[in-house]
Amino acid sequence: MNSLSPDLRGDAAAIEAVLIVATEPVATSLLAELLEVSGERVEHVCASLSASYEEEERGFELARVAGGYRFQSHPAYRGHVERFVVDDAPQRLSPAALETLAIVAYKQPISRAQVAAIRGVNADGVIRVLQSRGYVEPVGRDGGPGQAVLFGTTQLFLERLGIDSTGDLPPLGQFVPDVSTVEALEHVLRTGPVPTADAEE
Amino acid sequence: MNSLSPDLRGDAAAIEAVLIVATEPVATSLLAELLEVSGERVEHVCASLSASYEEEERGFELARVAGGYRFQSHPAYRGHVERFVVDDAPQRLSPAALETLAIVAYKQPISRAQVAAIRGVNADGVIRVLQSRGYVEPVGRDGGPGQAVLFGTTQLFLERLGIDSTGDLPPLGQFVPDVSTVEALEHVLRTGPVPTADAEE
Amino acid sequence: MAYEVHIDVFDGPFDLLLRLIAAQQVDVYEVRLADIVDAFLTEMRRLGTLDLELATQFLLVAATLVELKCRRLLPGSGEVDLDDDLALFEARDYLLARLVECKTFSAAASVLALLERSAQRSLARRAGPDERFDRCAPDLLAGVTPEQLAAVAERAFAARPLEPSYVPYPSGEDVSVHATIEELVSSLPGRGRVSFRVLTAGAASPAHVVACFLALLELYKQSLVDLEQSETFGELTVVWSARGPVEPADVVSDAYDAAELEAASAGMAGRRVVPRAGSGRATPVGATVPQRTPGPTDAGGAR
Repeated sequence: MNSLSPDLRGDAAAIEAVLIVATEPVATSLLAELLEVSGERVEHVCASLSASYEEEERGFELARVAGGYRFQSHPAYRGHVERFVVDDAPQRLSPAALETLAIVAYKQPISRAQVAAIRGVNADGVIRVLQSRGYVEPVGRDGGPGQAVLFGTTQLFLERLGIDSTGDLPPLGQFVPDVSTVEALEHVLRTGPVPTADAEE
Repeated sequence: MNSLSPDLRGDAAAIEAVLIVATEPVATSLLAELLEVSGERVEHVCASLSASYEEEERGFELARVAGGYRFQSHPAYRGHVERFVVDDAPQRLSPAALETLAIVAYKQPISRAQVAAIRGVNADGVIRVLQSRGYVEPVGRDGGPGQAVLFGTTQLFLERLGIDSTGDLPPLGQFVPDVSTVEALEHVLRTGPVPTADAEE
Repeated sequence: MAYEVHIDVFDGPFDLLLRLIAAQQVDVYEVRLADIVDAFLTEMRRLGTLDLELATQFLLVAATLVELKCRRLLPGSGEVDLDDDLALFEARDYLLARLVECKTFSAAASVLALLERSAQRSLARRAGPDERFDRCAPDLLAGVTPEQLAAVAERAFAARPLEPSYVPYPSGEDVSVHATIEELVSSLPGRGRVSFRVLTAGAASPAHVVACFLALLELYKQSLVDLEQSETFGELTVVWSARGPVEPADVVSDAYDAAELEAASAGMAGRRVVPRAGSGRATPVGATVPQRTPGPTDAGGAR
């Protein structure tokens, strides 16, 4: 890190590591906590880092948005990025993605594991796509031991579907089991029948 | 971009811009198309860029994975990243799953029956798990009467292992037990346990 | 280190017992396997740790003993003779090859685990384009109506169809007799005389050969093929003998559940041996009934 003063390098690299994996802007306070330094220090390091990227004519920049920091592409390479986004993006949602979106829309807030239990297959990749498209977002955490992230649909989702709220979604015609019922069902399917009073007859 | 030679800087920055918005490894060919340069040029620029990050002790690195390039956090900052990302760690694979994955990786395309023949036990369940995790997928059908489904490893498998292609796996020959081990096994099978050196003397 | 057994008829290393039995110096009839297994388990529990090497050796010898004893106990099987002894040695060669292969892949698996672990020290960037590029990303929901989404949701929430019950071959391969019958019905006519060996030359596994054989028996039963075999274990010749064209569905629906056939031909339940529910058809010797889901097809099926 040539253009950065040596006393900043360690903290700067740690911030780079965190921001490269972050999908949302990371608040100064959270960075401070992770690095065990003060908020002022974080701001100082980030400002220096940002200036060094600019000076080194990098293709990315360290931007301060919404009270936090994030990596984003440099405006100078907007053309490349636009072409990439247009070329590379699948033109329609895959059936798996649409199914997952429907599940999230009707069952929100819902965790990845609960979506997987309903779909019968792992849904992590699909949820990531939906999240990167801005159709679903984390809306909270489960109270349970794992504190699983719970997902819900976004404003963009409502706009694209042309409705005002998820309450405007058509009601489902049939009885829809709640998530725990589906999980119990899934468990039974995997491990064999659970003896119940009914089954005894 | 101090540590990069000036003739590479423009292309390097464009690659940085594209990769910073990518959600999965971007193929060399796609980068070449976006930059309107040759694939060799892309590989050359990426290799130089990757080396410069390493030299500059950045918190991120440019990795070549699954036939493309991606940004990822530097292993040195694993602690910070782990504290930051709480729930994203995919589940570890069981020994049985890993062994099956190894068989598929080295012997692909391969049918369930052929995997079972090597492992000595039914492999259907394990293959189903690997398939639902997205590490193996059907790649064709056997020509024989039963037309068995043949499996191969996926792009995600390469990403998960952080390798460019299955050709990067160490050659299988290096895992074959050495002659003395085989002889010892044979001895045990035919006549009972091998007499130890002490017992001989 | 060998495990020693102490039973009425023998006192010494376990594998020696096997060799004495093979040499007919101890009658396998007199050996109570349950006692041996109990004693071994007690010993294992006493040791507190599992010695994998010892346990594996024990399993190998015990399994061989079980096999010998089965042969001795089953009516019609003679004394353990030299052929069996040779077969035992062949089995061991096979076992050796398998052990070597197993060791190879478990070593390879540990390298995969290492790669996985080292790859996990880095985390990939997954952020995607920021909001400045929202307008270039095509609207993936274009044309999707709330009603369509509701329909997809209903399908997703609907109970998944239960898997049909099935009995896999011991090899673990699911092979469809239906599919094989269909294939034979379409390929045999006009082919003249063809040997079973030729028919199964491309078979992927022994299970496929068995499926082909079962399929031929079914066709034979329905007088669609003639089978000729001039001597025991001799070449088996197959001739298509049906008059007029035959539809695969006509053949299969008699022996197997038609719904299963549909599923199989749609590629959904392909490569499974599905005994017709309630047919009382015996499961193949040695086949195991796996843990499976309860379903309507179970009503009168396997017990």
